[in-house]
Amino acid sequence: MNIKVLYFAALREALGTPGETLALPPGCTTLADVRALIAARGGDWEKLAQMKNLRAAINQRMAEPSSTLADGDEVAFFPPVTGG
Amino acid sequence: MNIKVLYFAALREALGTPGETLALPPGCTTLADVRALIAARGGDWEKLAQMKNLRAAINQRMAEPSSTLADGDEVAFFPPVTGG
Amino acid sequence: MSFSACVQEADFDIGAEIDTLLGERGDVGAVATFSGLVRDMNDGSGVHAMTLEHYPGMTEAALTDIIDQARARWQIMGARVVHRVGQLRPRDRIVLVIVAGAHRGEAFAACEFIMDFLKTRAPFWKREDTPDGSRWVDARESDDSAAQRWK
Amino acid sequence: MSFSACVQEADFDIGAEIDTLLGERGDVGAVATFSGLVRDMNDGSGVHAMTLEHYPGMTEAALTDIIDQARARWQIMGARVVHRVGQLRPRDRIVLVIVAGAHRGEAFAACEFIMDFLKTRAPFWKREDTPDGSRWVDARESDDSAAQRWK
Repeated sequence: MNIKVLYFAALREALGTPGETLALPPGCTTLADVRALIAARGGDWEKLAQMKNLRAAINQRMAEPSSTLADGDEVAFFPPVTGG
Repeated sequence: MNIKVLYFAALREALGTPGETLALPPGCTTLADVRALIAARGGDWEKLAQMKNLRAAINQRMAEPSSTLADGDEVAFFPPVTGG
Repeated sequence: MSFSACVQEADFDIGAEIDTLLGERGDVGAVATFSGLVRDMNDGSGVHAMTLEHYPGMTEAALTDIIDQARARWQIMGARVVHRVGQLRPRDRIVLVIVAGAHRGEAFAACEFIMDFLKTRAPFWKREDTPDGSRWVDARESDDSAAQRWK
Repeated sequence: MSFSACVQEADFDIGAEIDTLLGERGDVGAVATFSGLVRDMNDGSGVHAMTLEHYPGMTEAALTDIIDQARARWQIMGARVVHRVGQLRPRDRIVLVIVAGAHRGEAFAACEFIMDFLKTRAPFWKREDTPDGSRWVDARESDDSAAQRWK
């Protein structure tokens, strides 16, 4: 199962990339799983585990850690929003 | 003691006058007294006694029935306001 | 920035009023506005025109007093009230309230407060011309309760 | 009248946006607006410029969803949200919310609701350039509590 992952704002800057395509291993089915998978790379990627207020979206809608993923989904991780 | 009395909106139309100068008899010292004095003329003037929601101002500030008057005061009677 | 109120026959330009109020101030983060318009229907009758009467002198004093009460309650940086009088037609603007502040909570609250008090304390009266003739608009009880909740 | 949201780099004209929203409708009695501006100071540091980043696609969907929630809660006739992105300077306008309805209570409430939810749900992020360098603006807890009170 492949998904697209996007990073925004301070997280994008810290990771040095706006996003990537990710092949999910078997058993990696929720947003929380993907977050742990990426953070496990170590280094700056650990920010995904460390950020207390990390927000996430699936297919451009706000999602919860327990939300499940499907092939081709667009996942985004970002800090709390500060518009307006 | 002389005061100026003004009428506005539906009350002005009903009375057929925008106002008058009034010489107050001894003992007529409050807004309630003036209201009763004018209503006692009978006819359309009784509207001042009949109007449940009559509002009043002394010297262009909202006033209560018990507010007392001084020589030269400007008193106004009017229906509830409907601007905005 | 200033706090001011104006009663006038002429129409007003909302964008221009905001720009004039803000001037060169750089610390304003929030601007709340309210504008009231003449509706073509009221209580089921078509409205052709409306005449707004007021109490010259008291009107300006009442509006200034309402703005002062808002300033005493909330941290706001500037406010502007414009209220039209004379004959107006459906879709015409009647009233404008602008409040500027650092943050939105204060600006919203003060703007709504000023409108609620204007509706119950400022000496304006509306007369509507309908196909059935002319009639003075009755005060709405909901306006009294709107003003009461700020006590 | 319509319900719409727009994300753009260009500035907006509040008066023109209101006129476009209202069109020829004659039953609108109340128009509430909010505009947010770039302040020259934030958390004690001077701000020289600000860059607004967003999540294209999700932003428009989020704004539309917030407007839909407001429509489900209040009797409103039209709404317009405009949010700028890209580089902005102090005193520049950032965001505009307009809500039109028959009466002011609904217009005020829906306008404030849309702003509160925009602040916590729409994917925009501010980066400020100050004399001490560039920094991403932290989310304010007061924005979370402002959104919470509508639950």
